[in-house]
Formats: sequence, C-alpha cells, structure tokens
Amino acid sequence: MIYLTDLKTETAVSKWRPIIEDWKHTFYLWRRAKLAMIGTFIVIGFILMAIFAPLIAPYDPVKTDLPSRLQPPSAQHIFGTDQFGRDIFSRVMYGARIEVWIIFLVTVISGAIGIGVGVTAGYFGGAIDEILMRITDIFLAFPRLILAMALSAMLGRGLTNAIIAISLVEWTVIARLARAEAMRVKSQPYIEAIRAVGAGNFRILFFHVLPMCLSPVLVQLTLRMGTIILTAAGLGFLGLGAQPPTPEWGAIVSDGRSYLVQQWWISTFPGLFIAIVVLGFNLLGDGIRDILDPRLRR
Amino acid sequence: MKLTSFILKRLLLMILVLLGVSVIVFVVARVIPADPVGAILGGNAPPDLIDDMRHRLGLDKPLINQFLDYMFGLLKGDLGVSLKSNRPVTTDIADFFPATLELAIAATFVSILLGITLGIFSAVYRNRFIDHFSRVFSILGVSMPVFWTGLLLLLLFYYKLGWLPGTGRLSLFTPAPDRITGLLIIDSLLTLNFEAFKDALSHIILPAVVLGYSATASIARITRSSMLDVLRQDYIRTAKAKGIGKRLVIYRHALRNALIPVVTIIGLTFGGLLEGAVLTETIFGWPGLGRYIVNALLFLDYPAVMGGTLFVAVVYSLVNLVVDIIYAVLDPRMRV
Amino acid sequence: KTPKDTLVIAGNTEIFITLDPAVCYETFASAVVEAAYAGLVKIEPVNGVFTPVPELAEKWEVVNKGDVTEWIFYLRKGLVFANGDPLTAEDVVFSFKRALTINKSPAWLFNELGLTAENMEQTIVKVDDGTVKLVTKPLAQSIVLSILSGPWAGVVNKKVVLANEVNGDLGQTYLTDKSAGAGPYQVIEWKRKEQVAMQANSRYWRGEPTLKRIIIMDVPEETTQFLLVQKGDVDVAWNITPEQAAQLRETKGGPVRLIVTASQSNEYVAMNAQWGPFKDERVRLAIKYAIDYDAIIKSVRRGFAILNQSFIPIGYLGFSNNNPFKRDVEKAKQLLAEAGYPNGFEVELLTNTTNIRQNEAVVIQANLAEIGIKANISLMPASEMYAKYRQQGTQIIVAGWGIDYPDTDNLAKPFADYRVKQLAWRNMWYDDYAADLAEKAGLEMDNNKRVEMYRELEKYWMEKGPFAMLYQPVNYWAVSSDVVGFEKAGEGYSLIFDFTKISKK
Amino acid sequence: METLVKVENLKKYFEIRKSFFSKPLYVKAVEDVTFQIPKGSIFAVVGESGSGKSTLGRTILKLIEPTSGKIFYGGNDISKLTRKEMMEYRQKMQIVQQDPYNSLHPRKLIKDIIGEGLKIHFDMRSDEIYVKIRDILELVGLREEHMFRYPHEFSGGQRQRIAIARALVLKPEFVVLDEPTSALDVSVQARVLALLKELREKFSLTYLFITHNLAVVDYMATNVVVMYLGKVMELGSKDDIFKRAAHPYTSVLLDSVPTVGRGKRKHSVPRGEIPNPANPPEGCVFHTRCPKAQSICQQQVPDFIEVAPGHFCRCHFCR
Amino acid sequence: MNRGSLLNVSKLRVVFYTYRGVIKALNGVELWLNEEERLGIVGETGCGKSVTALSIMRLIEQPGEIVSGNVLFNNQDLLKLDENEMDKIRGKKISMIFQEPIAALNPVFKVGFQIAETIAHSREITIKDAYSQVPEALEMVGLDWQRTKDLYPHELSGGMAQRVMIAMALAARPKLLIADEPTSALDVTIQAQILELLDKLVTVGKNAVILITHDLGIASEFCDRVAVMYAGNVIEVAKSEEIFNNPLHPYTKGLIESIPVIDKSRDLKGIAGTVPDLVDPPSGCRFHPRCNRAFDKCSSELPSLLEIEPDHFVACHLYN
Ligand SMILES: Nc1ncnc2c1ncn2[C@@H]1O[C@H](COP(=O)(O)OP(=O)(O)OP(=O)(O)O)[C@@H](O)[C@H]1O
Ligand SMILES: Nc1ncnc2c1ncn2[C@@H]1O[C@H](COP(=O)(O)OP(=O)(O)OP(=O)(O)O)[C@@H](O)[C@H]1O
Ligand SMILES: [Mg+2]
Ligand SMILES: [Mg+2]
Repeated sequence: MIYLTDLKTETAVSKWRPIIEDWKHTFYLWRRAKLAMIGTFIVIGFILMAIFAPLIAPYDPVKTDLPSRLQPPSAQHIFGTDQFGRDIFSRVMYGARIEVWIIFLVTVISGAIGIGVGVTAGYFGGAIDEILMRITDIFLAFPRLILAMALSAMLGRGLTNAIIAISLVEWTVIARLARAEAMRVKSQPYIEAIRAVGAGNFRILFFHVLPMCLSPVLVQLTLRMGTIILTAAGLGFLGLGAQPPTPEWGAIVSDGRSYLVQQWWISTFPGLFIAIVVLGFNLLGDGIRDILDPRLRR
Repeated sequence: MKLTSFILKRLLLMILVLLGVSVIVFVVARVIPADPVGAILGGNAPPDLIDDMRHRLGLDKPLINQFLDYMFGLLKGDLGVSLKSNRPVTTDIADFFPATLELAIAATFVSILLGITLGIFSAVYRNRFIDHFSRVFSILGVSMPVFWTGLLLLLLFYYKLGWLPGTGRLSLFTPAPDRITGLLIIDSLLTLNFEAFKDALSHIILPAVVLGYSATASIARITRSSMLDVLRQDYIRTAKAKGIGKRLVIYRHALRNALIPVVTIIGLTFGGLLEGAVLTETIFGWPGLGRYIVNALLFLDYPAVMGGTLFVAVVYSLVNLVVDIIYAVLDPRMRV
Repeated sequence: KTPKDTLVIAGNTEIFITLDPAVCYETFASAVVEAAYAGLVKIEPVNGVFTPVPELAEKWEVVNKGDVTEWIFYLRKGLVFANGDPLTAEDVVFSFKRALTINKSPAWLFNELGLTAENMEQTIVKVDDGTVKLVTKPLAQSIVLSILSGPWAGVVNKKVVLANEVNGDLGQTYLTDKSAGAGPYQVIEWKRKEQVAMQANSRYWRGEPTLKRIIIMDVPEETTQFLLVQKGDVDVAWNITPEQAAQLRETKGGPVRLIVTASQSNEYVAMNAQWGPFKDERVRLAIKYAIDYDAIIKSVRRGFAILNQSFIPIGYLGFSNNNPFKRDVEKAKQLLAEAGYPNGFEVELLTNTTNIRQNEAVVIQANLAEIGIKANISLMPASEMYAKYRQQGTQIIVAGWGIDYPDTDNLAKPFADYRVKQLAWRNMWYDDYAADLAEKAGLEMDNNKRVEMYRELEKYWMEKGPFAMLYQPVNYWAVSSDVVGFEKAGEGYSLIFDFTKISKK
Repeated sequence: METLVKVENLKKYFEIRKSFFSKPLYVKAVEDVTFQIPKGSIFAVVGESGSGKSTLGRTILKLIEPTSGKIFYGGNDISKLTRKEMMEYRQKMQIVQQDPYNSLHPRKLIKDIIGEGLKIHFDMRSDEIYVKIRDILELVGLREEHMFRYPHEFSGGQRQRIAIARALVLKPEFVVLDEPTSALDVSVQARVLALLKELREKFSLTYLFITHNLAVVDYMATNVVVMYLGKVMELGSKDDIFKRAAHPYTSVLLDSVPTVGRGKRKHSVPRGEIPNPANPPEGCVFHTRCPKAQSICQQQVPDFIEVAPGHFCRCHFCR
Repeated sequence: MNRGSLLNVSKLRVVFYTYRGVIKALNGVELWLNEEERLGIVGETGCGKSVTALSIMRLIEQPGEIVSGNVLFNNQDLLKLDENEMDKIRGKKISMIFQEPIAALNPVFKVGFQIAETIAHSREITIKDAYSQVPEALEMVGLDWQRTKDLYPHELSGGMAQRVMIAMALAARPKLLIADEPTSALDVTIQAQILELLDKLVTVGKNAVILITHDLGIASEFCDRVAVMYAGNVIEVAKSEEIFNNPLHPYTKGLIESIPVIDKSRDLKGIAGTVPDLVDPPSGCRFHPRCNRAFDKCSSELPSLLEIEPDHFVACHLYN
C-alpha cells in the first residue's frame, strides 16, 4: 500500500485555509496593482459619501436660498452655490446617494437580464442561441441614447424609469460577454466531468456554468459604471432623467452648463466628481480583471 | 468559411435584425404619450386645426394599418416624409449624414491614434509610471461629460488662444467645395481646393478631439490587454530568440497580432460615435445626423426618428460587417 | 471681422421648420419671413404702442355692414416682387387663399377674422389689379389690421409659386427654403443646420436696405454663440442665457453690447380648475400669494423681465400696471386652511426642459413647499408637454404664451374664453362670465369701451382665474458695438423684427 | 470471461460545415468499431493523436451521442437511452479525463467536486457524504484536510488522484481512463499507474484505458485495440499486440518508441503524417504511410480479419 | 575552470519574484558543452530546464532575474553583454526551438517570411534578399518549399511546424542549437521523424545541441551526454550509456526505475513525495526530503557537482 499513503506529510490545516489563502493572494495582487488600489479607495470613498451624506453635507441639498445665489467657492460654501443658492457641496454629497442607487439598479437589472440571456444562449446553443443573439443584435444596432430616450419617454419620466431604460440598453453588452464565457466554459472538461457523474442541464447551468460567468461580467459592469452615470446625465439633458430638485450629478452638470464660463464651479465640481468616480470604477474594474487573470494566479 | 458566403450570411442576418429594429422603433415611436401634430402646429394652435392635421397625416388610422404602410414604404426604400422639415426623410439623411460620417471618421482616427499609442505604451511599460499615466489619461476621456470637455476646449483653443475656429464645418465666407462625397475634407482634396481643405480641417479638429477622446479609453484598454497577452505568447519568445531586437519584436511581431482584437472594438466605437455625437454636434454647431434624430425625437417627428434610427442601425451593422471582414483579413486563422 | 455690409447672426435655427409664410409659425423663423415678404400693412412700434402703418396697401376703407365688415385695400402703384415680377391684387388674393387652403398653423388667424376655406371665394376678392376686398367679422379695427400685418399675410408671387408646385402643394416645398416675396430681403439659401442667407432686395418699395446681406449661422449652443460674438466672428448672439446677459449688462463699453426690449409674450403658472384642490378658487388664490414673483424675476431671469400680473402686457390696450399679488405666506396658508387644506396637498408641477422654465419650477416648488404643498416637478420636452396640456391633463404647469398679433384680444380670449379652446379651456376654467366678456370686448369698436371691458375682465380674472401671471419677459441679445439700430429693430420682437432698421458702423 | 461492455458497429461522426451554404463535411472520429470488454480487464486503446480514442471513450459513456451503432452494458443496450434512463448507468460507468488541469472546476472546493455525484445519485445526509469523501481521499492517497482546498493548490499528480476519487466515489464498475498519466512526470506516472492497478484489484473494476504510450500499455493492459483515423486496426490480447503484431501500423508504433539505455539506435522511421481526418485516404486508411503498401491498399478497404482466436487485424496482408 | 570548449555555465542562479515569495528557480547550475557535442537535459517538470535554456539566451523576463553566475560562450560571458551585442548572438550563434511548434510561429506571417526574416537577420541582408534562401532552408528539412512558404502557421501540422522551426533555427548555421522539448507535443511516429531529421542536420552542420526533454528515452537515444536536473540544480552528468546503465544519484536511479519499458516487465517504483516548492526549498541537498538514503549532512549542506568517475559528475554527499 505504499502508493496510497506516502505523500508528503503536511501540517494540519483548517478548512478556512484555502479561502484565507485565496484572499491573501487577492490582497497581494491588489496591493501590487497601485491603480486598482486607488480605484478601490475612490469607490469606497464614494459609497461612504453616499452613506454619510447627511452627516457630511452642511446644508439641505434642495432648499433654495436665493439671497446667497451663485456664490463662488468660499469657506461657507466650499464648492460655491448654484443659481438658487443651494450649496453645491451638499448637493454633490447627497447626489452620491442617487448615483449609488442608479448604479445599483442598473447593475442588478442589466446584469440579471444580460447574464440570463447570455448564459442561456451560450449554454444551449443552436436555435435558442440564434434567436436570443438576434434579439441582442437588434438592441445593439439600435442607437443607444435614442433607445434609452425612447424607452424612458415611453415608460414615463422620472429617475426609476430612466434607470430601467438604461438597463434595457446596457444588458446587451453583458449578454454578449456572458454568452462567450458560457460557451467557453461549457466545453471545458470539468463540465463534461460533471455531466459524467450524472448532473442535468439545470444543475450544470446554475451551479457550474453560471458562477464562472459572473466574474467577467462583474468586471464589465464595473467598467461600464461610467457609461451608466454619463447616460443618466445625457438623459437628464433631455429632461428624461432625475427630475429637479433631485441632486443627480449629471443633471447638476448639465444645468450648470450655461454658467460654465462665469460660474464655473456649478458644473465643474460635480463634473469632477463624476470623472473621479468613473475613473475609480474603471481602475477598480481593470484591477479586478488583472487580479482574476488566471495567468497571474496559479 | 468563404468570404462571399460569410458576407451573404451576415447580410441576411442583418435584414432580420433591421426588421426587428423597425418593428421596435415603430412601436416605441408610437407608444410615446405625446403628439407630433401638436408639436408641428406649436403651442397656440386650437384643437380643430390639430384634428384636421392628424387626419391629413393619416394618424387617425388604426396602428396596424399605419405599420403596414410604413413597412411597405420601407420595402420601396421610402422612409416617409419628415413631419418637421416636410421633406422625405431620405433627403434629410442624405443632407446630414456626411457631416456625421466625417466627424465620426475623424474622431475614430483621433481615438485610434491616441488609444493605440497609449495602449502600447501601457503594455510595454506595464506597471510603470507611463502605464499608470496613460491609463488614467485615457479613462478620463470617458469620465468627463462631453459638453464639459467640449466647452472647455472651445474656451481655450477658440476663445483664449484663437488657434481654431469655434463652430460649423467651414468658415462663413469660405466657399464649400463641390459636393462629391459630402465629406468636405475629401471633396476639397478631390477638387484641389486647398483653402477649403485647410478650413475644413481646422474646423473638424476640436469636435473630433472631443469626441475621439471620449472613445479612447476602450481602445487603449483593449490594446493594452491584447498587447500584454501577445507579449506572453510563444511566438514572441521565438522572435526574441531570433535576435531581431526589441523594437522589431514589438512593432513587427507583437503589434499586428495585438491589433486584431482592437479592430472589433474600433467597429463598435465607430458605431457609437455615429449615434453618440449629439452633444458634440450641439456644442460645435456640427450639422449632423445625431442632432437631427434627437431633435426629431424631441419634436416627435416620428418618421424622422424611425428613418434616422433605422439608418443608423444599417450603418452600424454594415460597419461591423466591414470590421469582421477586416478582422478576417488581418487574422489568417479566420481565413480558412 | 465681419464685412461691413453684412450682418452675421449666431442663432439656434433648430426650431426652423419652414420659411413659407403660409406655414411658418415660429418666432425666430418669422423674423426671416417678415424680412422676405411684405404684407398689406405693417406694425410699427410708435412710442411703445403698436400701430398699423401702410405697407403694400397705401390706404384702406372700412365699411361696417352689421354682422360683417368690408375692408377695401388700395395697393401702391408699380409694386414689384424681388425678382422683378409686378405685384398685383391677384397675388394678394392668391396668398390669403393659399394660406387658408394649406390650413397649417397660421390659418386659424385668418379664421379669427372670419375668413375660412369655405367662404374665401366670397370674402377674399380682387376688385381690380390695384384693389382687394376682404369681408370680415365685425371686429375691432386694430384686431383686423394687426392680424393682417403678420408674416402669414405676406404676399407671395403667384407665378413663381405655381410654377414650382409639386403634387398640388401650392409651392409649399419650394417656399420651404426659398422666398418669393416683395419684402426688403430675399432668402437665397437655407442650408439646414448650417445657415440661412438673405440678400437685400433692391426693388423693395421703400428702397434697398442698408445691410446687403444677413446670415444666420446655426449655433445651437448658447455658450458657443456668446463666445463667437465676443470674439467678433459674428455680430449678434441671438440666444444667450440670462447669466450671460447679466454679465454683459455689468461690463459696459466692451466690443459687445447688450440689447434689451420688452418681449411680446407672457410667462405664467396655470392650475387646472377641475383638478382636486384647484377646484376651489381660494386654493388658486393661495398659490398666487405663495409665489415669490420678485425672486423669480431676479434670480431666474436675472432681472430680464417685467413684473406684470395681468394678461395684458405693456404697450397693449388696457395695460394698467396693476400687480396686486405679493408673496404673503401667511395669507396663502390662511386661504388654504379656509379651503380645507391646512396641511397642503401633493401636486405634479409640469414644465418643459428649457433651463429657464426648469429654474422657475424649482423656485415655485420651493415657494409652494412653504405653504405645505408638495409639488413634484415633471420635466418634458415641449412637444410632449403641450400634448398633455391640450388633453387637459395637467395639474399645475409653468408655461408661456407668445402673442400672435399685437392686440389685447389675442390675450383676453386665450386666457379667459374657454370657448376658443385655448388656455382657459386647457385648464378647464369653464367660466361663462369671463368668456362672454372677452368675446364682447373683441367685437367692440369703441376703444374706450374696450379698455373698460378689459379692465373689468382683468380684475375678475385675477381673482378667480386659474392663472398666476409671473411676468412679461424681456428679450436680450449680445450685439457687437459696430451694429447700429438693433434696439429699434427688435422693439416688437417675438412678434416682429425689422432688419431694415439695422446698419453697421 | 464475462463481457461487461460490448460495442457494435459504433460510429461517431462530427459535422463540420465549411460555410453557411456548403454541404456539411464529416469527421469520422469513430468509424464502425466493434469489440467486447471482458469484465475485470484493462482494455487499452492506443493510437496517434486524433485517431478517435477519446471520442470512443466518451461515446461509450454516452457523454456524446453516438451517430449509430450499439453499446451494451452488462447485456443492456444503452445506446438509445434518454438522459433520465442513463442515470442508473452514470453511477456505474465513470471517466477520468485526459487533462488533469482542466478537469476540475477551478472555483469549487475539492469536497464539492467529489461530492457532486454523491448528491445526485444517493440520498445521503451531508455528514455521510463527508465521511465518504474523506474515505475516498484516503484511498487515493490524499487526506481529509485536502477537502477544503481549491484545485489550483494541487500538483498534476494530486489532481489526477482527485479525478480518480471523483470517479470512484460512486462505486462504479467500469471506468474510462482517458490518458490519465500523459500530463504527468514519469516519477508521478509510475505511482498513479500503480494506484490504478491497486484500485482495480480492490474494487474489481474494469478499465478502458486510453493512451498513446505503448510502454504504459505494456505495463498495464490485458487487451489492446490499436486505432488509426477512427478505425480499429488491430485488436487482441496484450501479447498478441506486443509479441505477434499483425498490422504494419502496430509495428510502426512499436518501433518508434524511444527506449532508455540502449544507446543511439537507428529507428526505421515511419513515413508521412496522419492525414486530415475530414478527408481520409481511400482504400486502407493507412496506406499513405504504410511501409508494406501495395496497389490494392489504395483501392480496397481491408476487412477486419481474425488472424488468431481473439486477435483481429485490418490489413490485406496480415495473414 | 572551463570544462567545455563551447559553452560553460557556472553557478547560474535565477529567481522569480512572485506574490508567494521569491522562487529560487536555478540554484547554481553547472553545465558545459563541447563543440559538436549533444547534451541532453532531463528532469521532472519545474526543475528548471527551460529556465536554464532561456538564461543562456538571456531571455529571462519580468518577474525573473538572473542573479549571478556566468555563461561563457566561446569564452565570452553572455551575461555581461549589452542587449545589442546579445542580439548578434541570438539567432546567429545560438538558436532555439520550442515545445509547441505551432504556437511558436507568428500566426499572422507566412512561413516563408518568418524564415526569411531569420536569415536576413543572421546574414545581415534585407528580408527581400533573404527570400532566395528560403527554398534551400525548407528543402533541408524535407518540406516542399513551393507549397510551404506561402502557408500560415495554423495551416501546418505539428510535424511540419516543427520542421519549419528547425529550418529557421538552423538556417543561420548556429554553433549551438537549444531544443526545448522539441517533440513532446508530437506523436511518437512524428517524434521519431523529427529526431531523425535533427540528428541528420546536426551531424551535417556540426552544430552542438542542448536537447531538453523529460523523456529519458529520447535523451538516451539522441545525446552524447546527459545532465539530470532536480529543483534548480544539475545533480548528475555523464555519457548517456553510463548514466542509464550506472546511475549514481538516488534521484537518477528513481527516475530510471519509474520508466515503463516495453518487454521489460517490472514494477515501477516512482519517487515518493513531490517536487519541492522553490519558494521555500529544502535546505542542503534539495532532494533530501524525498531521498531514501539521506543522512544528516544532506539537510545542511548543498553537495557540489564532482567528478566521481571519469566523465561522470554527481552532486551527492553519498559519493564524497
Ligand atoms: N466536438 C468535436 N467536433 C468536431 N470534431 C471533433 C470533436 N471532437 C473530436 N473531433 C475530431 O475527432 C477526431 C478524433 O478526436 P479524439 O479527441 O477522439 O482523438 P484522440 O485520439 O483522443 O486524440 P488525442 O490523443 O489528441 O487525445 C479528431 O480529428 C478531432 O478533430
Ligand atoms: N515566468 C515565471 N514566473 C514565475 N515562475 C517561473 C516562471 N518561469 C519559470 N518559473 C519557475 O521556475 C521553475 C523552473 O521552471 P522551468 O520552466 O525551467 O521548468 P522545466 O524544467 O522547464 O519544466 P517543464 O518540464 O514543465 O517545462 C519552476 O518552479 C517555475 O515555477
Ligand atoms: Mg484524446
Ligand atoms: Mg520547460
């Protein structure tokens, strides 16, 4: 029985070890990728900002105060005030909540539709794939802003509907990605091995193929956060996004547009925040992608 | 797969897709709770006039009839008559598309130039300062709202420095070159009208940079990751082992391979630029199709919306078809 | 940098639909139509009062015949179109009938006069080559003359139009981007989304205008326009923002001047009189007291507006400068409580997506909040907003009324007479007293009596009507200081714009 | 000896379409294969890359549907069974795949990888499953704590043991071993082969052993089938193949194997390369490379001849 | 102390920096080669065979680094050359072929171009001129040049691709050819062909060869001398008959006893345990945890490569 037992002895390990090791590895890779680190801090800062907005913001974000309108940045209003005397800083802080909400919903909706369609098409292939992909193509070929505009005009205005409209546009990208991933995964030997022990399509699809598709999709979604915020802003430009006085960043920037030359602070600060957060998400997404790269892991 | 049959198949599928697009665009355009007639007649018009107009436009017919009419029109290449301009939608498109195309091409050019350069530098100097810088720089392009960068550049290069013109495709008193393609830069070259060429070129720079910069990040990102991927391949090791030197290894052996996946992204980007140029077109007074469609939508000029959308969809699909063909040409592995 | 004989305007020509006088109905485009076509009469602001003056018709006679009025217009001798063709009564009759047949937006103004597609053979008559007879409703003279001075009543060249007719469109397609009139200018080209170019008409009966060329460049973005004019690449920025205007106002003496004139329009808040709480006139009154009119004018319009709470603007018959409402939160709250809404209510505040409207909505929202009313702003593109408005589907709306012809009639009826299916009707204010009064005033020939009637209507309307009139806007342009006479040219703007008064240093 | 698995005229064609419009082409990965696997044997399949070995193994397990032909398991025809009806056999027939690096789900813990089949086939409590997994891991030479690790933490040999554990935990009777050691170092290969032999004794398993390494066949097998371009070239007991090879292809294969310790040796080097499987040669598929080829070989497909009891050969000249 | 007349590698240390720590991939490798000699390098996976080869070519990249040692080639230390000088060695004096021949050829260039490029570089002529020598190079490796030169790598079979690689490598008539597992991805029949071809060409061209393989059979049949590597060290070097018939190092013995051989039925022993983690390698002799004859000294002191018998070098304390 020598072959069965004489493996190198190892010190006993807890069942948590692989998970801890995995995280340690991830942490190491993350620390090495400086930009990913910066991205993470930005995103965390963004989320904290949303959570603690009421504590950070010195003023009510929607209350107009006409006497102190259009004030340049000062000690009282560090980002200045807008045409109604509202404190830009407070609006930006509260706006973070709206952005988080938009991002959350779009991610959930477009992620769910995209993954559902993509994985199903990729896994089953054949006619199902053909049909689902043609539908995706239709949505892809559609001018995106127009589709979002048309949909949100159809659904009625307001932030939530705009979010739904954006999601209905966004899912196509996810679907394509998920499909490619599902196609790749389904032909891997380990899936056949699972089939060999008797697992059915449903089980394979949900417990084995789907989880593998999540991480690239997650990366993609992270990278698309920027587009999402900016599309929301573009819709605001057409009156289809958040309705005033909601301090949605894109809307603030586009409102402040006509003041850009004289009262630069109105759209510059929220614009800067959009840029920073989008940058943060992009860096994070790039970072996650690098970290998940199997070539960097063992 | 043979190229011709590949193209044929794609064209067939394209027709299918376009059919879908037209159905959706029809439904969406008609379900919007607004009134094109009211928009044509303006805020003050009384109801009788509106009813009369609605009848004349056939808007009181059942939707299904309207849909069939529309589809039959499509078969004949007739996109209907714009409610607003009162001209055939095809004429409008023919008027505005060249400008959009020209801008999209110029912007694509900018983004390719910028994106690929940044991407290569990023990959070759991975995790060094150059990499960090070019990644942040390219991502900033997508992060900043277009009208913000647009106005900023306008302020700087037009207003403060006075290096570049501020609006339109040509200066007011520069006579336009004879229309051949509708793309001013090309037309002026073809007619050897160098003054117009210079003028047109200087007008397109700012919008192209603004628009192109916003599309740089995705190209830079793909270039970088594809380049990194290629640099890890066995054949790069072979090339190095040949001793041809680092530069040749990168430019001859790595780049060509790395650019193959970039081509697909360029196709998608180009499609996006065709439709996504609305804000840039507005800021720089660029007489393009993007503005046309959005205005049509705001105005509820549904034949124009439908026609424009369909047209963009066609162009988008064609561009991607061309991209796939280029892809096949670039990558011999696809040419079986 | 622009040539001395050329005026270059940077403007947003997005709203241009057509330059055909029988179809065109948009303010900015109308200015072009007016320049290209001359009508029988013309409106001149004389000491701030709009006065009809002879144009193609050198004089006219009015015969009252009880239920109709006959108007005889005598044309000047030797009139020619810009292309040299003679202009006769035939062309005038053709032009009016054409507008009625086409039946587009301006047609209802002819209908106001009692001229319709059905009766036009009898009501629009060529007496001889130099004389035209119109048979109208027995309306106050100023109403008739001001309607006939509008761009829709511009005379088109029958020969040219018929020669370019396709599919029986009466030359609509042809006239979309060209002109065939006898005005001071003629349109030479309209490159959509690029520019509209006009050239002086040397055959204009008053003589060739000073400016030889007018070019309207399409510049959709206000900020860009502003930069262009400051840089001297254009002479006029047509659509600047209040902030830009305010900035110009403060920097006097630069290369660019600010030109302001009173606008021929009104800005108002309207409540649907059949919707929930607004059924009660006390609630409507409360809202009129809740609004901070001064703040809106000062902050949203940067002072570029005239406080006016009546529907009658400055320069119009019956204007009284009577502004009874001042922000009074206590009073508003009390009125609400009396009406049974001590804790307020929730309401949808509708307006369109332009910056100014949106800003007004925000201020009003804040004002209403103070008396306990929660207003949710809903922004829509104008086309969509008007669709909803026309279906009487609004609750409370911020909107404006652009005047069609310079007579109080054009304000009294829409705002008070629900039977003309205009603003009063859209807001479901079915008040017969107000309606009757507005109608009667229009038929009254005696101007003094008319004034009295309008005063009475105004009082009643202010108290009971569903409108809170915010202000009368002010037009502003950024104009290069080389340009002379722009104030005069723009004096009646949004109604008329007279390019002939402009010249350049 | 009792037959456990019988294959009759088994065919598996893969359709490859060159273009949307053109007629489909077929790769005849498995062409008309007939044999019986005696219970308790190690039935080796050898052949060059692309000869259809893996396809054969996967088709027998019905992981891919056969194009035609019959597969009998313990006397029952399983070739037409539906997925549900196959469930019973899934537990009895298992596979260990070619590539240990891709045959384990990279995001699952070892216990889940091994436990999956148990959850599907047996109604067991989780603590029972735990014990089972622990026992089987011990059996293949791993330990309890390895249950809570990810595949990437293991070396190739260890992974192959995990794959073996996954197959054996279901208590199968028949295991297809698809090149279980070709990715491993010789020192590890030796130990895995020994383990497989030991397990066979212990559980009286029957193996279908796929490999391209003739030396390993010699070490392991009881019966051998030699495949070339989807067809069986020769079939017989181990000694039939190694001592009395009848088919020229078998001889070529045997001759090509490099051997240690004999110094420089001149091989009789085989000619040519394996033809495109989508377009195999006419006549005898091997004739393009056969040292003994005659004109008949180009025209006529040789029959499958029994040259001695249980020793079959597909060659015009094998008698 | 130069043992080989062509190449002398001494005390070569290479490390890779990874998240888990520093991988000490080569731990003082000693290797030498005479002109026209064929050296086989064998060992388990991960023992540093490829890294050794790449170090000689100076192709170790991030995150790897050559920390110390000498690579004397014609008495010139390659590790001290600058990149330009090194480029004159690569592909000219020393060339290399790899395991996956299809992957090692650039997929977007035709075979003809890739060969011409190599020729052009080594002879310092233009690629255009180099084309004239492509037919000869292809014919040398038994390919129909007319057909092959216009093919893309993906259109080649594995055997053909490896022939192309050989043609490329030998076109420059290098002094030394390094072949890193040139046949592991190929079938036995093709492997035999390739090895025969190599044998022929090398004999004619008088090239020295380093053949890296994990198949001891190949090393035995092809090489004059064989070096056995374990965990970053060369642990035994001898003439090939000698090393297979009289292995001295316990590891070599274990390895040879693990190989199944046709017609030689015997039990396969295998070697207990696994290759050590090179981040934290065992002290002393890196083989000692797996060695059944290890004693105290083994865990504390790294044995050096000594000539125990004439031309038979072993690094093991048993033979001191
Ligand atoms: N899913 C598939 N689709 C199309 N062709 C296939 C498929 N699977 C296998 N083939 C083809 O069938 C033939 C036999 O393949 P198979 O994998 O069975 O060979 P093998 O003998 O196992 O080779 P190897 O030794 O390389 O594993 C090959 O030509 C292969 O290209
Ligand atoms: N790029 C790299 N990054 C990190 N570690 C590396 C890298 N290349 C090689 N190594 C490490 O160096 C050691 C030696 O690797 P090498 O490739 O030389 O092994 P080998 O003997 O060629 O094995 P094989 O037979 O598998 O090719 C291994 O432990 C490996 O993990
Ligand atoms: Mg196989
Ligand atoms: Mg190696």
